[in-house]
Amino acid sequence: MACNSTLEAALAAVASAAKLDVNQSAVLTDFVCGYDGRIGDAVTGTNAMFLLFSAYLVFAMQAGFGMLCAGSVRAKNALNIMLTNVMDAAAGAISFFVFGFAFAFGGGAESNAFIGDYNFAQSHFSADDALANYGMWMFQWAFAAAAAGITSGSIAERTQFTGYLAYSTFLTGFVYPVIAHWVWAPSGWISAFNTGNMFLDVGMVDFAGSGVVHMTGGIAGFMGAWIEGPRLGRFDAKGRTQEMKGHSGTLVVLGTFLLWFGWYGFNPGSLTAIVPADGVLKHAIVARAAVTTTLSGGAAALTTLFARRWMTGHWNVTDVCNGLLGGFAAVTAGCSVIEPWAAILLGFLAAWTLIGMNRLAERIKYDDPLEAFQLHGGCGLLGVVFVGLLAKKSFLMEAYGKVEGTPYGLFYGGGGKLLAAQLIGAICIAAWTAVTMGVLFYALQMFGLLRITQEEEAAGLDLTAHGNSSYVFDDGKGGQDAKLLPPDAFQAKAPVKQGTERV
Amino acid sequence: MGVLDADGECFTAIRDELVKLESQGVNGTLLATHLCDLASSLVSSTYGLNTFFVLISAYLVFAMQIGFAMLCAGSVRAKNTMNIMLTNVLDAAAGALSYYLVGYGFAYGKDGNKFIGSGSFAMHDFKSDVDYRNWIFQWAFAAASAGIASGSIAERTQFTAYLVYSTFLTGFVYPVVSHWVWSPYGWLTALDPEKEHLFKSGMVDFAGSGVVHMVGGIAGFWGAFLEGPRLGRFDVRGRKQEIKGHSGTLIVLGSFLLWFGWYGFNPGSQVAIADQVSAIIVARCAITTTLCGAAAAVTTLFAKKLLVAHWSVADVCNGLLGGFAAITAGCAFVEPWAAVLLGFLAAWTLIGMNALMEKFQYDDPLEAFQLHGGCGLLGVLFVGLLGKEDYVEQVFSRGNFGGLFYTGSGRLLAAQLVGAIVIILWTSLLMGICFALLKAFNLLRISQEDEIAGLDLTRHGGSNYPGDDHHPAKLYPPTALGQAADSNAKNVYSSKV
Amino acid sequence: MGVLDADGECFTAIRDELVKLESQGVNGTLLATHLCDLASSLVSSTYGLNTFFVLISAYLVFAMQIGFAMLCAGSVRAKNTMNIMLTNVLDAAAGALSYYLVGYGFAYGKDGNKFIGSGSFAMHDFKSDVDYRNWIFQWAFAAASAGIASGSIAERTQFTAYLVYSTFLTGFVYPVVSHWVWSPYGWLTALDPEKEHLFKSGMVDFAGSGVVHMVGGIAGFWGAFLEGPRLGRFDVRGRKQEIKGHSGTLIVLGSFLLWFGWYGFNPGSQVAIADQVSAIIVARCAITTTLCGAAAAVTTLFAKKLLVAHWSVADVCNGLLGGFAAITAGCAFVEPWAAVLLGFLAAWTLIGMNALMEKFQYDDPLEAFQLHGGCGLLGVLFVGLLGKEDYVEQVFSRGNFGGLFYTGSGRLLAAQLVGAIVIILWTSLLMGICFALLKAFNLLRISQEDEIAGLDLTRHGGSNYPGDDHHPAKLYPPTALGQAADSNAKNVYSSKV
Repeated sequence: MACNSTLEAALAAVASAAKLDVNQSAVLTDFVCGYDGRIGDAVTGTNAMFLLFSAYLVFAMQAGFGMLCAGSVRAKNALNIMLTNVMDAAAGAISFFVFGFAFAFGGGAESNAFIGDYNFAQSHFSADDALANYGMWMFQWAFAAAAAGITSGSIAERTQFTGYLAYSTFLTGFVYPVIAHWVWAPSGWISAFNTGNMFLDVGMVDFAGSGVVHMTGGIAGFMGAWIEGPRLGRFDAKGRTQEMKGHSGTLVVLGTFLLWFGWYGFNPGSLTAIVPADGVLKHAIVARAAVTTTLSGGAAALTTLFARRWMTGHWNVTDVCNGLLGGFAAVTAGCSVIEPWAAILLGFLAAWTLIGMNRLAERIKYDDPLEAFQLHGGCGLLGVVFVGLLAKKSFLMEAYGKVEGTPYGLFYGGGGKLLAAQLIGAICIAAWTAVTMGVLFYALQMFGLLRITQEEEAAGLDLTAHGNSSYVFDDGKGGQDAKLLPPDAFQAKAPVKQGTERV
Repeated sequence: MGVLDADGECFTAIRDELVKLESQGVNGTLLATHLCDLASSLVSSTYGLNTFFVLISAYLVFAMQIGFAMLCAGSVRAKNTMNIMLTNVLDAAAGALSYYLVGYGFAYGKDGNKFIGSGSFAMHDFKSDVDYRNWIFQWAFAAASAGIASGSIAERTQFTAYLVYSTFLTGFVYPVVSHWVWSPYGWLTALDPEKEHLFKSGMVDFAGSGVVHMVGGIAGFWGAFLEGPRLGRFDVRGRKQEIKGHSGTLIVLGSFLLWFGWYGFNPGSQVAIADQVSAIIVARCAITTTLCGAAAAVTTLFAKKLLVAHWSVADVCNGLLGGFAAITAGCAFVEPWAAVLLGFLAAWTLIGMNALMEKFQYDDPLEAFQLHGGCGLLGVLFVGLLGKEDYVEQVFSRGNFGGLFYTGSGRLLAAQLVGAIVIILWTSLLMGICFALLKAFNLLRISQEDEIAGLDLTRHGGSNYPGDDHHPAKLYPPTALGQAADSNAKNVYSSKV
Repeated sequence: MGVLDADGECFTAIRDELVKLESQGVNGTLLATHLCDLASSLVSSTYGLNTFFVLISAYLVFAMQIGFAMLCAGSVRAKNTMNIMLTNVLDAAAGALSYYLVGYGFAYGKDGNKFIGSGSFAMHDFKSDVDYRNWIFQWAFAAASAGIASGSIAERTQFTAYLVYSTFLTGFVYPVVSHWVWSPYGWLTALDPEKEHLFKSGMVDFAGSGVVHMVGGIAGFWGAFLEGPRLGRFDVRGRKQEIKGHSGTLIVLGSFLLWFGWYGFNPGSQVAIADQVSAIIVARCAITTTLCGAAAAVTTLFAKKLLVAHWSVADVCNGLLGGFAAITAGCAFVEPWAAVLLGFLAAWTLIGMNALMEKFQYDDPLEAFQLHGGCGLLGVLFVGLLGKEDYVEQVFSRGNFGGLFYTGSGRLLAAQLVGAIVIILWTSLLMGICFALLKAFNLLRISQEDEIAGLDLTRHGGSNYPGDDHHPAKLYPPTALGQAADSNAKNVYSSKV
């Protein structure tokens, strides 16, 4: 499409045919050739805006995690967990800036198959390189923060803040970026974008990160929660589960809704561009990803609603919220490559996966205040595998630029190669995360940096580690002030009559 | 757009001309290819931009569900919060499924008639991106409509009843109304310059004061009317008793989120921004929406100060939302000063409706009928009076109709009136029957015992705000944690209880 | 854009040439039409994209009002929450009306002089979407400025005083400052490559560390200073007493929403994205904003751990916001590493300012003056030191000025200093007088009785969080509900109290 010398010659010939003089001929050439740049500008602007606003939406998920976590824990630990959510984004930004992004995407196609090694601290920023520009950093940072946010839910209410800082930095700075490199970088060993050396002819298809983000976060959380053990009182002396309710259903719903809102950046945004450079109508894929995301979440919510009603006799809003999120975590891998009806099926399966995982966790006395491992780990795995079964060929070709002959979903007759790639990818993600994070959590445990003392746990982290309570009540009749002033301070004036005085 | 629409044709037409120059040494094919490549990349950029706009607008409209949930939660008593928030989650979640299966087909299916659409059920014939993006956008609207109704019947309705009416509303009642007004095939619509319109005008409802707000509000009215007021809302002598919501903070949070989402609802309803005319319309919608809501809020502030001597934040929030509900029909068609005027009127409409409904002992915890029904109706009629002819022409690409005060002709006003009346009748009939049937089968209202105990306890398995009574001290013998821990824990807890 | 701007001319010029081809049997008019269609579609599409960007950014800036409301509500005691949230609603709502009537005219009216704008009052001469979209964007900024100030004077100010100063601030004080710096006609501005600039440089304040944050912070300072600290904030010996906000959850929610909205505030201030340079600037603003806030939050976390031995979430949130307030001036001009450095400095600035203000027994419930005033000033000066010459040229299309450490010239620093000083003087003078007058007429501070009882009870008609004491059992005789109901109700309630 570029305006080259052949084209300019053609224009000059037109000019001479029309008997134009030199100046007029130049006007014509400039006019036509000028389009290249101007249309390029419009395309660049649209794509830049799409990427950035998707990043902002993904960031909004931090607000959602913050509220969901706060509502799901007891009031005495609310400040603690919200601080971890703030730091997932803030401390995560620093560590992802300095090395995380370089480990994940540095070096583009030149880096090795296991880890990136270039562009630390954005030292080799390039506006033209799709993998080294600022917009891409914003988008990937928001993802890294989400992974850390998942983990902090699993270990809530009983973890030292120092322990949190250590694992969070390690996860966002190293463990997660390496996985992102494998699956999403052009040189990653299992990446579907690795055109030079395609694993099983197809690579692992994890569009927005059911495996890369959700399984990583969930499994990291599992290792932490497993090593430190359940909260005091979660299982009684005979091993029966005791309900430990979060302190506010309102915050759970608020957080869930904000996550839903943000997921529209997470899934559709993962196309990272909405105007094609290669003629494929990307905007169609983006819109379809939004549709499948919505339907999977909706189906999971509804399934959970009736399943829990049937099992417990209640219409339970927090379970519905968790089911909804399970549906989202599942559809994240395949949102661009499955059909809408398959998304509904996936949502249905995700709801039952979560219910089953919760049963299992109870059986093995695993305590996860946010159900983060069950939800993100379990439904995330389901989503990764599901792509191997029901990825549609034409969608795969659109979204990933695959050519004719690519393996696709088993049930569509695309052979087992994609399913195999998905399974191998899932196993490697699980193994890598379990080993690295397991070692870290175990080391923290050894050095007495992981779990708080029983006294602290009973009193609540907010009081012991944060010197405060999230909720300071006053009685509306003076409260703190009255105590500080001499009792006769107000005697000169008439006593207050509540509500009678209006100004 | 002309040539830009038809990429293939562009190529043929241009090439045919340029090839004639080949004898002069012009490489006509190359030139034509280049020019048509440019055209097609511009087209795809435009497509991408419009899709992006529609999607972001849909996300903002979805954010209104967060707003509804928080507003509703704050406006009811603590004992019923889980119930109402669950309905808000399901408005979006279950609404997605019913809108997927049937709703979208009834509304925009291409094989329908003037009255109802058909086809596109379960997306079976979805092809282009336009279908997908439209679905997302319209689904968010359907959810909003159901969200409005759930406010009216809060605190006293069985959950089964909610499931039934909500599915019926998003799956059938609302889609049919949106087919009339927003599908180019509908009998009320002002779209499609080629066809005959009602009174040579058609009903003009840009973002749904009638289609969404009136439908939701009136559906809520029938539910609330048929089940009667909450226990204790009117005392034995029929005097109103204040039943306050449990959290002003949540009311403000919800109102702000609704305000935020309304920028998707109103400006987004242009569903295109990649051309100058659309861009102007979108920006104007944003302005009129802001000014109308603002004027309504300020009017309510001072009106309530005069009437009840308080600066009341919950009333200001409702006034604000009343302004938004009113401007929704005309945001693209009225001038900024008219938006301010409309906001002023909307505030008084809401105050008047509230006073009236109190007379009738009608109880609506969220004032949803008064707000969305009353101010929505005001907004629909207002366009008939002050819809500017030029602006109407910008949107519909056909001129010669507009508000009474600009054109001197009452055709648009008449169409608005007919539309409003038909919407009222249709919604009343269907939702009235639906709620009456529920009532007849005893599925509508909860028992008095349940109402006093609160829905959260009786239907949802516990309180929304459990106290901290799960602390380990109860599960272990006092000595288990050591003396220090124990006394520590006791201090903390005793100060909290 | 050249030919593209003038569609009609494009057509004439190109057609005249191409029509000459008709002699060769070629349809030159068709060719010309095609080219000019392309040109106008492209212009349209670019317009649309920029409008979209500005509008969405404005919505995000508006979302900061939600953030302010939640942050303020969480930072005050429960008894004053309705009051402060009402001020936040009105910052946006009443602010819209005053900005519509006069504010925008003073700031960007085209008939003004170097000191103040004129024209465009009540949008009377608005024509294009550019006017509309600018208005929405600038209104959201004006509301933010007023929102900052309302934090400083929380918990002890009469509502009338709030209405007066807020209207004055958004209607006059803030618009004049924004005219100086952001209108191409202003005397301090660095815009418009054609004109003479202060010190051949002009003040560089990309998104308003000075224009918005310092103005809001300093306005708040005068209010808080003149009315004095809250009762009980300093004891009889002048030692500070902690007065804790009632909800850490709301503080975190508010901070997150502000962070979210800041992505409209800073990157959005480029007000264009439809060209490659703008796209780069916008993305750079997003990353510097993120890194500066993050560095400030991390610094505060460890600093507070050292100083007070707690991991304090409210302090981390404030530190975060301090970082954002600081980077606002320079987000487009500093490198990412410099943003990290600035965040570090901002955290210490805030800590220092807080210590200093405690010495002076200055009480600011939201730390608004320390945060927005102090860190805002830091940010303005920082650009004078570390604004990169290339980046400045990208934004202003004129080179040869930049930060001291890059260029070795202090011209920009001098302009920043002069700008900061003038902003301080102007705001202090006008807002000082405004608050002093309010105080003189006894309209500023509430009475001690009211302060102890809380504003919600005395001015806003009740508590923000009413308990569930409105239950119907009180209104009916015990037998009215039947025996079963009664006993049920009793059980439920007794377990709740």
